[in-house]
Amino acid sequence: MLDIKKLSVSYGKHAALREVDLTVDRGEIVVMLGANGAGKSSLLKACAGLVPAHDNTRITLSGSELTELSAHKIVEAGLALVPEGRGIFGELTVRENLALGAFAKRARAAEKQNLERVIDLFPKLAERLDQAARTMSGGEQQMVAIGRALMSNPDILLLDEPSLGLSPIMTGELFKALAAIRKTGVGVLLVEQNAHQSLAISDRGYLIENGAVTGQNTAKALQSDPAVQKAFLGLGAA
Amino acid sequence: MSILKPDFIKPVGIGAVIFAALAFLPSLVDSYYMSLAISIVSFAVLATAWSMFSGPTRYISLATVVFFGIGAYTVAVLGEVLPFPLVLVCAGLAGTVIALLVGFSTLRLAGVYFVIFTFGLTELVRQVVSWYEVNVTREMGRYVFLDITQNDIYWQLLALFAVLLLTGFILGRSRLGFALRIIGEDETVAKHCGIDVTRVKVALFVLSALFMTLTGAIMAPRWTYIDPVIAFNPMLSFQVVIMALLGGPRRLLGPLLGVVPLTLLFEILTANFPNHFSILLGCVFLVIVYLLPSGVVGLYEKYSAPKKRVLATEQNAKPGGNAA
Amino acid sequence: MQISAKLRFATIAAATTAVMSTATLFGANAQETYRIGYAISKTGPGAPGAATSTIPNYEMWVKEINDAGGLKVGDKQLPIEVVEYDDRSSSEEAVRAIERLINQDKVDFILSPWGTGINLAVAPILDRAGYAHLAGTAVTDKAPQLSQRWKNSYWLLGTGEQYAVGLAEFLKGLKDEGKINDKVAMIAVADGFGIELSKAGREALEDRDFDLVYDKTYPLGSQDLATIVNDIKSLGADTFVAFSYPPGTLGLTEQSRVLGFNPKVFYAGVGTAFPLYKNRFGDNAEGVVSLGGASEDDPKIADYIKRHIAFAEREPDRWASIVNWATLQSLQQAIERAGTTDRVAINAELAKGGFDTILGTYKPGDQTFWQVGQWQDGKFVGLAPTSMEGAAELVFPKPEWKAAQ
Amino acid sequence: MFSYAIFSGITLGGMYALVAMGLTLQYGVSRIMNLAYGELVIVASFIAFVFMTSLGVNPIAGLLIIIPASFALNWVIYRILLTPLVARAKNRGMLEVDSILATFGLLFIVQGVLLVWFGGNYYSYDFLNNAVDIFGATIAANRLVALGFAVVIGLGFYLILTRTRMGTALRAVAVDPTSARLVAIDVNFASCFAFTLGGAMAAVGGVLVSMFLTFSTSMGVVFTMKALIVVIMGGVGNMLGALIAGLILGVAESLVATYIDPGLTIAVTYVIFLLVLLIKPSGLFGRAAS
Amino acid sequence: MTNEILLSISGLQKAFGGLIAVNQMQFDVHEGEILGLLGPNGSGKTTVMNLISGALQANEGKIVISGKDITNLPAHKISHSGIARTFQLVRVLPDLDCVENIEAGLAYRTKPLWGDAAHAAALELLERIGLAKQAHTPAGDLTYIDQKRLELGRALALQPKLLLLDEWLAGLNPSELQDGIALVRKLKNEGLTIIMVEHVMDAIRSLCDRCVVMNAGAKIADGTPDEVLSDPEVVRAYLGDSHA
Repeated sequence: MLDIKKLSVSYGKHAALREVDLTVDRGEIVVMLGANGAGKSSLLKACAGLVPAHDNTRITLSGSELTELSAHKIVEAGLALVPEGRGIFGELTVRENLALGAFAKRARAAEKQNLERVIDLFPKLAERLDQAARTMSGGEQQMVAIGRALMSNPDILLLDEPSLGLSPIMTGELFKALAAIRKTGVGVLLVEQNAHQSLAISDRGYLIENGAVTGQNTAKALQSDPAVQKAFLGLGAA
Repeated sequence: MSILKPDFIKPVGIGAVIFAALAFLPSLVDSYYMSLAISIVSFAVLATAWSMFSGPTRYISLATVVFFGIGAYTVAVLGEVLPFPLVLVCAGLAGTVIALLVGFSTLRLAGVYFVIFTFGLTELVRQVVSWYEVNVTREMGRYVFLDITQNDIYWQLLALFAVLLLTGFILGRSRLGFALRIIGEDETVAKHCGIDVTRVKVALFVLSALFMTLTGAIMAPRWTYIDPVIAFNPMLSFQVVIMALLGGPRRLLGPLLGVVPLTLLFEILTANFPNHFSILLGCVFLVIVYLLPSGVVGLYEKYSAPKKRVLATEQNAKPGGNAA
Repeated sequence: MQISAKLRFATIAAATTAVMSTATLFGANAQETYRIGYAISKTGPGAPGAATSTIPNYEMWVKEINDAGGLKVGDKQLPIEVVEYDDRSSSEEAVRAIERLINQDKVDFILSPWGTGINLAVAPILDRAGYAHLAGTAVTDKAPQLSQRWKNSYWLLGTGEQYAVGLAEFLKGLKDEGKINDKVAMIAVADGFGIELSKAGREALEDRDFDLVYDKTYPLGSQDLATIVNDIKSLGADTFVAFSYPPGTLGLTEQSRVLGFNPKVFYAGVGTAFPLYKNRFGDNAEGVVSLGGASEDDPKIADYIKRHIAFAEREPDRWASIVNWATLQSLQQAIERAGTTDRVAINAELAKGGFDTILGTYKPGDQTFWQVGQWQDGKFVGLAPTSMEGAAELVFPKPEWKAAQ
Repeated sequence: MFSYAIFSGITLGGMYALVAMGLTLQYGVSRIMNLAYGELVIVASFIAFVFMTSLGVNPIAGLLIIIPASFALNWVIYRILLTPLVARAKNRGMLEVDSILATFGLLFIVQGVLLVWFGGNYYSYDFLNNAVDIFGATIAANRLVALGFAVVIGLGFYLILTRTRMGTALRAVAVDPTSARLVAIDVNFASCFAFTLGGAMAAVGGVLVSMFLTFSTSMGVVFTMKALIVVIMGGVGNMLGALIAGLILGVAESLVATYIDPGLTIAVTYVIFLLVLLIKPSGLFGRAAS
Repeated sequence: MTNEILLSISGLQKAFGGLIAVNQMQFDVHEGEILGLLGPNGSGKTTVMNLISGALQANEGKIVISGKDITNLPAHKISHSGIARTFQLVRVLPDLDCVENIEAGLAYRTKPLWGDAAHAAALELLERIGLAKQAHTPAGDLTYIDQKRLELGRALALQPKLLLLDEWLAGLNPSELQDGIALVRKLKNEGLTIIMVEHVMDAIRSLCDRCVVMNAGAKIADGTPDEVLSDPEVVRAYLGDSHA
């Protein structure tokens, strides 16, 4: 469904991504693993139209071209990003944040159902709807961010380190929610430091080093790959 | 201090020769060119002094005329009471005291809040001075009859500029100046290197204000009549900022590169298009903003740099995200 | 329409200046014209005042002379060429512009800038270069000393004290006649002019046993004076005195009308004698007292007003404009009498006086002008000094405000 | 006396708020620190003057033409003058500095054009100047109209911004433009729209204040400064904040004029403003510095 | 290793708005040891580092170094009492060259160096951290790892008693990591006391004498690396259920 071909991104002279190929299918969770500064966030941002990609890059979603679109049109095309640091509107209430999620025309008709779905997924938000988003705890803010992305009725959901700042329990809940989202047919592309838990719920994974894909496999295979264990699951040996 | 080294003596020597040569200007040109020279030198002092503080710290201050005006007004009040050198000392003291007050109370404001604050300060000082004069001294609009000629003013300004450049030059090689550069690069790092950031900033703010005050004091006898509207004309602050930004506030001689062309440009426009000065000035200004990437765009990058670091701080301070 | 005419004139003026400055560049200067220069506040806070009282007079004067074939100096008659600058209401700009006129443009004569501060700033320079300085828009208590200090300078709008004393004396007359009570409410703009006048006014009124029931200032730039009027309204003063600038003058008048504050003597100014005031308030201007005045019965003045309207498409103000015009007439006659552009000779003629102007036989510096005037039937007539020729009778008490529109 | 001071303060404050609300939109949402704002206010004042004196159209009716015209003018200004700056700005800080410099140039151009057309003189006209008695105070009708507009616009926009989808989107752009793009908001369009709307509000303010203030070509900066103070005091981008900050300043001025000294009215404005900045730099109703 | 206590933290509390980031933290650091500060993302490790270095002000609690109370002193005073740090996201002075970056650390410490002396000392220090060749390169042009080195060099220039390393080894590739570990060990052998926040388990195991583990702002374990990494609570909170 999401098909990335030869994605390259540079900041000035510094090349953040070099010719990365990557795909995510309907109802699939794909995780990207890699060290700090490997280029994972740049990949997500490029897909969402927040940073420009090189000319020969092709990004398509269900066959339709995303490459040259501006960020707001990409959302209309069905791709939603939960950025690193969440990017919620702290001054606005939870309800307003979620309502803005449905700003895309594609989502307006189904706004009510989507809201119910998000509340089902994160029941805690129900009691906080009229609270300013910034006054909530990190975990709850993360819920708002994911909920807002889901409100746009996306075909594919991109998440940048969603477990950052979450307690392990919260992280567990989050990953359960992602599994539930997958069931609705949404494709999920995940950047995570928490390799263990993310691989546990993922279908496939990519390894990214210094801006290039250095390996990809099913999540199961990666979990038992000694090289991956050494690089990302250092504890596995314990 | 490496005062006797060639890399100190040479630039200072060259500077001394240039300034000595400039001191003979009055015998070469007529008094129109002298008044133009006074304009250039006074803006050179103001823009350089402004840059001394605002260049490294990236604080855009519109308070220039507060200090300039305090200087001018001190002369208006004391000009006929005390000998002129003593008046200059008093002006310097007044400027220093106000700068200390302002510095300690406002340097925690950042960005546009600092800009607007300094602008508001101009208005406030003007109003307070007016009110004081009206209600306490009942003397509004003061006359300054001093036997100070245009050439005297020029020489004084020239000397002040020389002292300012020398101060800036020494500062650039001093620990204080180095501290200011570090603060400009990254205030957090500066603190963790053991720099008392507040004191350094206030010290530089005061130093810069002192030169502005003295400029005002030296210029004042030129106008015979001084009231708060004349002394605290906010346009001056804007002009200084624009000249300094155009020239480059992060090098000692940078502001001069903005002062000379802009003063001459203002002069040409004023002289040739008295009825369309505003329109042309505005157009020239827009052209500078849009088409001078080396002059202005480079500056934006410098001025935008601290913002990125603010973000970095926020990330550093996770969780909470309230670090800025 | 008014605006298009203004536009046309400005464009022509700009084109002329541009052509002239190019001309100077190429040194085409074989004395085919007399060069007259001035620097004036075309922009900035001084612009409205200059545009009202000074600029139209200068332009009209030049045009009339050139239409008549030029300025007569000795046996030569040459057109006047104007070099004009904008001092942007800044003393420093004015100083430089005057230096430019003297040293670069080498003009034959210089007309004075607008406003007290700027006239004072350029006075030493004009004095040093020997130019006559006829300051028609400067009100300063130091006027006598200044004329002493700079021999060829004339401070023609008098001192604040003259106006204040003139007013106090006039009011005393009314009080003595039992027409008004001894209560006066006074407000002044916190600027040089307002403070000088209110200071002198305070003394003069108290000397004449008036009771100042209100004596405050308002800051320059403040336009909302409703609270002040409301305060004063309840104090029972028969006389209201505002030493204000035009925006304040208009604001105070309007608020007084809205609040129904109608003292027997309503004095406000500067600005009351401006055409703006009459246009703005129409019949409600009737009976308002201010500084300045003009004997419109005097054919010379009536003719001047008519020409001014024809030229500038609006009336002149009835205070500084008239003085300005008289100084221009004096200057012209002094030049013609001297028969040379030599400044020493012209200055000597100016010092002699005896020029035939709209203010009668005139000697600059002799301060013959109206201190108190009043709107009567759409004319701003002079009231005091009562000894002056053509002094009108006060309309008393001030008529009731009429409802707007 | 007290009720009069309060009421005349409220009308004065309403005027401040009226003039400031457009700027708070422009600065809050579009991040354009528009130094030419006051000049555009004055332009509208002059147009109202021409309407009234030359065409005999009353200013309120004139709004029907002036609002769409100013909308178009500001749209053009944004598209031609500011879009290149928005495009090249790498972050909001850069755009702020850029827009300060560019609109400073614009200020001179607008002022220069006004000067050529209208000269430096004072202008004033007479409209709706009859006295109205209200709550024991006598106020000119035109001031009440201006106050009414301020309240209607302030509350109206408050409701639009908080209750409608488009309004919420504008606030989202103000809070975080990058995230706004992630929820399908066309940030460029929203910024342009907010700027234009702000410009139209400046025009409304200009028309209304021209009914009771004397104005001249060089007075724009006075409005810009007053508006900036109100905007920053009320919290950038906060319409209700601007309304309340404006009213506070107006009432404070009026009380000081009545009970202390009219000579301190402008000083007190700045004292209040500077105190607010020092105590709560983000303004009375602003969010924490971000 | 001596047993003298260099740094003592007790009852440390820090809240951001309603969120309590650090909750009643207390631990001691002995002279000459390397203390690992571990915990899941967002557990408050960096906040503790910021509180010690004075980048943030504590709401409650006490921080004492060498018997001197430094709680809530401004950062520059804390640096004068012998604490230097690196930052989670590397912070060099990008427009200054390497020598100047080091001089920044030399010029304002308790015994400041300036002029020629500072220049010589800076070159010496650059030699020590392996950046001698880049002495006059602007710091912004250095590679990521070299910037990390430079930042460490600047911290060392302050001649600290206690060095705070906040994920200094993060983002290094395996061979760089070995270099980095060797460098830190060398510093320890020279007698420096170090607190390091780190996720790289290899480094923790080979360098740390002792580890303090945090979760949700509070301390949940304190002991040798082996002890804490086998503590069931640590495993549950930090390492995740799959390790239980």
